[in-house]
Amino acid sequence: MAADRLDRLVDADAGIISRDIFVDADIFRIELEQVFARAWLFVGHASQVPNPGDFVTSRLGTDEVLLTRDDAGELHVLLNSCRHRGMKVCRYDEGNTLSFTCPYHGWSYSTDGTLVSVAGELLGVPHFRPGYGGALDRSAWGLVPVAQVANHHGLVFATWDPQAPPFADYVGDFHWWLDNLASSASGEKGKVVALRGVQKWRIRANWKFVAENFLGDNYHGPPSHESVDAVGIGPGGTAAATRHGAASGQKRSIASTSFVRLGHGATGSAHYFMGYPTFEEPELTEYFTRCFAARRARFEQEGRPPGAMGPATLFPSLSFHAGPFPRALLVAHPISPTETEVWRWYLVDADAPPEVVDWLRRYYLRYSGPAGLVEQDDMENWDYASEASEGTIARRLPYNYQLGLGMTQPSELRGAVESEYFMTEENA
Amino acid sequence: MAADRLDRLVDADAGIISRDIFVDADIFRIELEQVFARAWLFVGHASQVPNPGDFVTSRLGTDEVLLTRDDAGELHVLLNSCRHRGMKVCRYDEGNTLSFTCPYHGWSYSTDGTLVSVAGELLGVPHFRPGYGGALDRSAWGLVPVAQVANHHGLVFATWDPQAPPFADYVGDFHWWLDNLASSASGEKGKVVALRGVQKWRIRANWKFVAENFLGDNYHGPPSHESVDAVGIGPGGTAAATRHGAASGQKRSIASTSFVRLGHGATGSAHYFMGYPTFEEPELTEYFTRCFAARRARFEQEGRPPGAMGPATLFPSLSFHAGPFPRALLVAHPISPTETEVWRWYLVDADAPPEVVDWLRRYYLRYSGPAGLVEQDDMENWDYASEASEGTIARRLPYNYQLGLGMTQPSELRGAVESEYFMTEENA
Amino acid sequence: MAADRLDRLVDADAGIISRDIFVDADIFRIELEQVFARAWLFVGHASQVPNPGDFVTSRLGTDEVLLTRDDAGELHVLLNSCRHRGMKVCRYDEGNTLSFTCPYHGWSYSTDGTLVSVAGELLGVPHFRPGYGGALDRSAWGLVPVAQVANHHGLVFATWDPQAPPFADYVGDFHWWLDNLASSASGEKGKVVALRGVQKWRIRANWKFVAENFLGDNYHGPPSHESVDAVGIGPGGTAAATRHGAASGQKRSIASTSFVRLGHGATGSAHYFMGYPTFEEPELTEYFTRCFAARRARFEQEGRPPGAMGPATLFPSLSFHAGPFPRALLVAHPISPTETEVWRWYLVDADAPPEVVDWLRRYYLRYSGPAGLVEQDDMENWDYASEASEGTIARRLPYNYQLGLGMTQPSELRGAVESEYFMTEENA
Amino acid sequence: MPDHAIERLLLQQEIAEFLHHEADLLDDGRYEDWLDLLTDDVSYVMPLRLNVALAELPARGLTRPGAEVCWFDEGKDTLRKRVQQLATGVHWAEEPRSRVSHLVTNIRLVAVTPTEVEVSCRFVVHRNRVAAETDFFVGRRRDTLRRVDGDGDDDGDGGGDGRTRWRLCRRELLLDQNVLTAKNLTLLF
Amino acid sequence: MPDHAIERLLLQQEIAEFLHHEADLLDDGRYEDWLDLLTDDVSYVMPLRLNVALAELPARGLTRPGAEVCWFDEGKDTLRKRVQQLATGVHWAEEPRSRVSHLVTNIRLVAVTPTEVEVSCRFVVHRNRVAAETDFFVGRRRDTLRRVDGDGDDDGDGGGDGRTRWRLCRRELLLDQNVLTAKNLTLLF
Amino acid sequence: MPDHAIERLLLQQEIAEFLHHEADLLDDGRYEDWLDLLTDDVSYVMPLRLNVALAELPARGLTRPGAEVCWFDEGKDTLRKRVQQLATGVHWAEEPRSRVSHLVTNIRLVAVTPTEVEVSCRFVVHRNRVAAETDFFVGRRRDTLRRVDGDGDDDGDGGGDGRTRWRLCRRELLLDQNVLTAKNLTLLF
Ligand code: FES
Ligand code: FES
Ligand code: FES
Ligand SMILES: [Fe+3]
Ligand SMILES: [Fe+3]
Ligand SMILES: [Fe+3]
Repeated sequence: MAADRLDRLVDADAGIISRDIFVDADIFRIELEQVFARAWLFVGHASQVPNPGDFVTSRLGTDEVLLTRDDAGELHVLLNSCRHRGMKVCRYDEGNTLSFTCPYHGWSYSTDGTLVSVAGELLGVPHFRPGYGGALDRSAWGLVPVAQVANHHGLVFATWDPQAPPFADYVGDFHWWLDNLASSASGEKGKVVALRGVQKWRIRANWKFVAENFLGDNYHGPPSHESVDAVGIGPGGTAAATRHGAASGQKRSIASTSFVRLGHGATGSAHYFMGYPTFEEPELTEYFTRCFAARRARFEQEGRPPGAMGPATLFPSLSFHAGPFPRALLVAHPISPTETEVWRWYLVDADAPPEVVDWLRRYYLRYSGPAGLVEQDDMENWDYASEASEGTIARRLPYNYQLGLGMTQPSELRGAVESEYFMTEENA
Repeated sequence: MAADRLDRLVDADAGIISRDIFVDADIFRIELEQVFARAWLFVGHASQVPNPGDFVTSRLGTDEVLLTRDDAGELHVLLNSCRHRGMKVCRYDEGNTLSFTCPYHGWSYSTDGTLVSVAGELLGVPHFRPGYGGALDRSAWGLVPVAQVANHHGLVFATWDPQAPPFADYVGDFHWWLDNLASSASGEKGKVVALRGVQKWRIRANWKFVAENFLGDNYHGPPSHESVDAVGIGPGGTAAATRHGAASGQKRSIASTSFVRLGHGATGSAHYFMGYPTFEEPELTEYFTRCFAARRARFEQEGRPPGAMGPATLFPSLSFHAGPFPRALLVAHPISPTETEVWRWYLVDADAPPEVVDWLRRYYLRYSGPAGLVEQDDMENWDYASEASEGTIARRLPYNYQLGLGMTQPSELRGAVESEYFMTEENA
Repeated sequence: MAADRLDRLVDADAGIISRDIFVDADIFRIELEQVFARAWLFVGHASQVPNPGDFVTSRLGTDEVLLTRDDAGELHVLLNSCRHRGMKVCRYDEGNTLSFTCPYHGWSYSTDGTLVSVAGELLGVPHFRPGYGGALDRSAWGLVPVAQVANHHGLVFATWDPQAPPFADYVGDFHWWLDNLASSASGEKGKVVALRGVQKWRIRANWKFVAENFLGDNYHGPPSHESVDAVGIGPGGTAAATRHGAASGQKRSIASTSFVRLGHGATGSAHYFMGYPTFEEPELTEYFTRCFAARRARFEQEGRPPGAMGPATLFPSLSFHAGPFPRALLVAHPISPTETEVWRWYLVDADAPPEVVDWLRRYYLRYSGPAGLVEQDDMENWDYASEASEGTIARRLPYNYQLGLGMTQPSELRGAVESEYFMTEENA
Repeated sequence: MPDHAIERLLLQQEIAEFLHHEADLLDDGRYEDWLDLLTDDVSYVMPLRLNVALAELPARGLTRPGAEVCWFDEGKDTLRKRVQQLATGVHWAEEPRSRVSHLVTNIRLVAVTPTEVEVSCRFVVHRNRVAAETDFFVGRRRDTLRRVDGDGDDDGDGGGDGRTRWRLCRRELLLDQNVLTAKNLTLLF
Repeated sequence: MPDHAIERLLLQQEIAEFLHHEADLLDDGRYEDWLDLLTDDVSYVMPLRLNVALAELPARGLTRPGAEVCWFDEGKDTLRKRVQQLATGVHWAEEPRSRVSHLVTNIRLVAVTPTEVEVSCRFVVHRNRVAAETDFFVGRRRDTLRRVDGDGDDDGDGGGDGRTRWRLCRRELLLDQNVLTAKNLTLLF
Repeated sequence: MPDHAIERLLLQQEIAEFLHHEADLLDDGRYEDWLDLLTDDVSYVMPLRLNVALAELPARGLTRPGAEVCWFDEGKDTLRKRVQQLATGVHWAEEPRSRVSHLVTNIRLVAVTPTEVEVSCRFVVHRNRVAAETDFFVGRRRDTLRRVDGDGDDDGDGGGDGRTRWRLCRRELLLDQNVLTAKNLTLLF
């Protein structure tokens, strides 16, 4: 694809973007090579593999990987494909093991990915001596690890690109959002755990509809979610604002924050703060009152801005609510230009009492995921926007990104702008 | 695709055509751009939207459109895709509305497609003033209308191409067939209505098999329809001829008429006339006797040729029987080289008595559509001819179009030739 | 695709092969044109069409064909696509007929493929005289025959390429394996018949996984088939070796034989011999004792090597066990890079007593095919190795073909090398 | 034992046997015998199902048999034509014959009068054709069976499958599909 | 006649009618009426199904309702929210309304106490939406029905469909899918 | 009350419970218990289904068990091998174990003798495996159940599911598919 074609796809000044970015197969392939094979992607939460030998399977773009914890307690992210003939070495969602033995020809790998080669270890390479004359360089044929791994207070990220910038540079000041995602309600970093079970499902939409939705599209809320706002699913039970547990009556001064060069973005700002609701159950209100008091103190002490609660998207495909109402992650794995596999994790305070965990879990499940009263209507829009953009005539038309155009103001955060309405386009 | 490759696909002198035209993905994409994005295509029947605010959804090639009647009674054909982010604005098959409100971010369009912009109208663009600073040029961001619309006595056509010739030029003398399609049994133009309900179904065939079938392929009749001819589904109940209600014993002198340059074509000629059958129910025979007498008088008076009854195809994808036995339309919407979505409309005299309407409706349904005793066997052939042409070796072979080759004679109609056997190839 | 890219796909010296060969759509299309449209492919067994007029449908790569026996008893292999508009002329799996009449427009072909043209024959070309002016060259428009047919003692092969080398040259010394496949237990060539019924099923794997599996991949046996080895499905009921009926305790000196230039290959050698097992039923042991004694005598007399029992693959897609434990064929028809349609035939001695046939039949069915306790685990590996090689990162990695690298020794067979471990790569 | 409950149970079972027997006839290709299960005035309809606004769904969600376009809207005459066509051996859309399974579930008596029984059920009709061509037809069905003479047990096996006691006089089929994804409806439902 | 066998049979039939009636309500879009079939303390769960080693399957093959992530794990309150949302006419994921068929098969009473009946069954829920969008949801279900007051026959037709005698107090749904291939679960199962 | 009708009804129910119980065992992975439901001389066949001309369909539409190639044609020995293989934990085609639902519908007694009952039904077997790999197997089934000793109620719950009264001695499965679109038949049907 000629560079000039790519140039023609986005006209940032006019605020229009070609629909091809959302439906074209060639552009999709370029995204896989240039974005997903190079970016920092979310793998999973460290609490999913608490013990040595624990593993879960995950996905980085179109590739399946294993997130393992080796005997020394170290985390590894390994391509789940045998080096011999490519077999998917592990076909379990989770487990605990001493090694991964390929069902095809029996090559065995340690939980750190190395091809087992020391006598006394499990199995190794069958016929290593007679068949390979002992000449197979086993150190070169282990399960392929990612190039870099970063554990951000329990949130595990990885990239295939050895040249990728360090995770901290990649994230920049967007880290305030990730910090909150990784923090308990009382603001303690790393003090959250993932509930067991990752929801995985397929939608018929381009992955960027998902990313964009969390990246600052607060514009879709009232029309898309009119039905759930009418019904109410928060503790108060009626008002729209209670979807997220915000104290009612509060007004956002900044509607979205965009890290233009890095590609990240969020609804709201680092300062926009949403409090906790009043629950029917007094023990819940009490718990969060305690937590939020501690949070305020901690944030002041640590110099953390009070907001940065999202919803937000870390470029390219991790979208999340930084919590606690809700605190949930979503990764949009590209399958084809108009198919995406969505994975959802749900986080709770590591030390919350059972009734708090249970209330949050139920709230998360009625909010998000395929059965979520809120998210269902998003997916309907993403899917039919994708489909209706595929027609011969339809794909010739640009999308309109003029909302908030020219209304941004520099943020105090490095590389970011703020706007009441701006929405960053994807850097495809 | 190089022009010389396209040239090599058709050898009209030798009467052979490459199978690639029917199975190749590149050629299919060229057809979408060069044929379907430029031709006059059938949208629907004006009687489907009798009242202001009425709308039905339709399709033009691969694009979905809305056929609407605005408050002033004017017809509009609009791309069913929001200008903001492409959402399918309307997901109903039919209805009556004041405006179309997009479920994604709430942009609202009038039934004439304009983005609602006057205070007091329905909804409009949410946050128009604060979010767009009032600067969004709403007149430029309405639902995209087709470039031209033509209402041919109730048959509504449209083209995306502003440079397309006027509908009358596009149709040429083929209009005799369309006139009949649009006329009642007694020959009165515009005096037909579409029965409510459009049959829509998917077949696994290239769209041109459908077009060609009606374009003059009277050759397939006896072998393909041997079973229904054995059974009989006309009022007489047995003979093949009664499928179409022709008076028995009559002989066609001209088997087909081809508008070589325009691409239209028909079985039979403008003069070949099929009468009405004798029914078991005397009131039906009486009705059609009356109608056909009026028809003869009217046709003589208006200088219309007595035939032009079809089956026929208006280039590229509208096929029809001009009636009344049957009077039905079919549009073959291309989905992929070997997938087509077929839509069928059924027309009856606007003022026919209920028993006539009912007899015709039942006759149409047992004749055509997925449950039609006749059409079922056509589709079987289209599908397996498509499939059997996909093989690596099979697609290297040409199809044989030598039937009637060199036997054509000029027609009295402009741009047409007649033949007992000739079949025009598609101008792909 | 540039030649240099193809070169880069295989590095035989280093023993690595690009995964693209197994998942790339462009390479797959080249294989269809360069391999399947030119190679000798297995069509069926002559015993499937014992009588004049008998036919079965079969497949050569992506094309469907008819294997017929004409009135003179001659075999024909014909493309199953009408020359007129491509319709699949025959949609039965098997039958006996005087001619094939196309259901679309009625063209009729004799069982030798010629378009029926002599008065008095069945149907012919409808309207031949009035429609074609008698000018259609019927001898040029028969069903397309393959370029060459070879009947190797009942095994019928065909190629579309008139320039393809004669079958004997194509096979070379690999014929010992085919000879055994075509021979009864007592070694008599042509004295086997195919059981009625061809198993046909779809797997989600590249076709080369199937070919390679039989081509000498004895490496996969113990890990892949651990479960069936634990259970035992031979007459002895437990040991792994009894899967194939080999006498226990025997040791293979040569593990595989590769015809490097021709592309064929086998597990074991022309000399490695597997005997018959001891059955619970004395009459079976007796039958095979008698057969194997006769076999030994015959082989000595005819100068045939005692082994060549397989499993083996004739390039590109015929894989088989040469028998008798089991004697079964498999053809891997390519559908897409990661889809294959597998067909299985099962052969038994033409004159075996019913109880022998029945035992073998039951043994074959519990061994092979989609319900085969052995083959099920192979297919699982082929499928998930294909899938796990499709990822953006995964497909950048090569497969490892270093097993037995540099350990080959020339064989006494022309063009072959032997190895205890070598596996030939596909010549894609 | 409450007698009326047992009678109801026997009726339920008799109706279920009738419907299962009918499905067996269809899947065996015994179409002539199937025709015999229908009354001469049978009404056999499958309307189109339309996407309309929620408020309009009751009034406009289905096309109206007797007046509008349907997939099927016919009586015994046309059904007999279908059966005759299937028997010719040259009805290409069914030659070679498709392999079909009619699954009938959720059989529920919704109205019982002295002469007729109205029954609700769900169906899956599965078709495989030629090689790998496969279609599912799924939906709801409302049948009316009319009581006729006969003892309901014509094979002397102690059971009664209602073959001689009941005839189908009305069948309404609601396919879930809006755009039919199968190429045809050669099937008898 | 063994009375207890007949009683059991009547119970089986009553439960089947309850479940079929329930499916009819759902497919008719009568969601408010459906809610009335549930007890106030109803537990409605659909856990995730995980791929784990054979030996771990009994202990770890399902996520645990009450503690881990599920597709559904809720009570009447949230179910009522769903029904209310469906009634708004602006719940876009179901506007226009999907066409759905609930098939219930293999109904088997697995435990009967004086107050409750536990029932095993299989389900196919088929959905068509807008044009050709189609989903199948297939799996197993375990229901517990609680006996309540009422005579089980509220329409005077001589049958009893248990509408007034039974309420659903627990439903566990085991979908066969690991990765859900449908875009959402807007359905009531 | 006609006693023979009630007896027939009880028999129908007993057979249905047997078949549903069997399906529960299979979907629970209790294969050893499933084997116990089969007689030692059980015949378990699934022939191929061929496309042949209409006139030849009765004679040549199926391959012949006992003589020709089938998908399955086996007895208890081979079925036991399958069960043993499934229990190894290293039968990769079923490790991790697929998630399977057996739906049995249209249960109809077609012949009743003092010792055996022949039953016709339809089946849908649905499988999901690993992530999104999904297969449907649909077709017809003809079972013969043999009466053995036992009282048919081995759990004291007042019902009788025939576990101790019946054994399956013959099963013929007619899959609708010609070309099998699933990669394997690791399932017990
Ligand atoms: S593919 Fe893993 S050992 Fe061969
Ligand atoms: S897509 Fe229609 S308003 Fe945004
Ligand atoms: S396609 Fe065979 S006769 Fe026309
Ligand atoms: Fe949203
Ligand atoms: Fe036709
Ligand atoms: Fe193997």
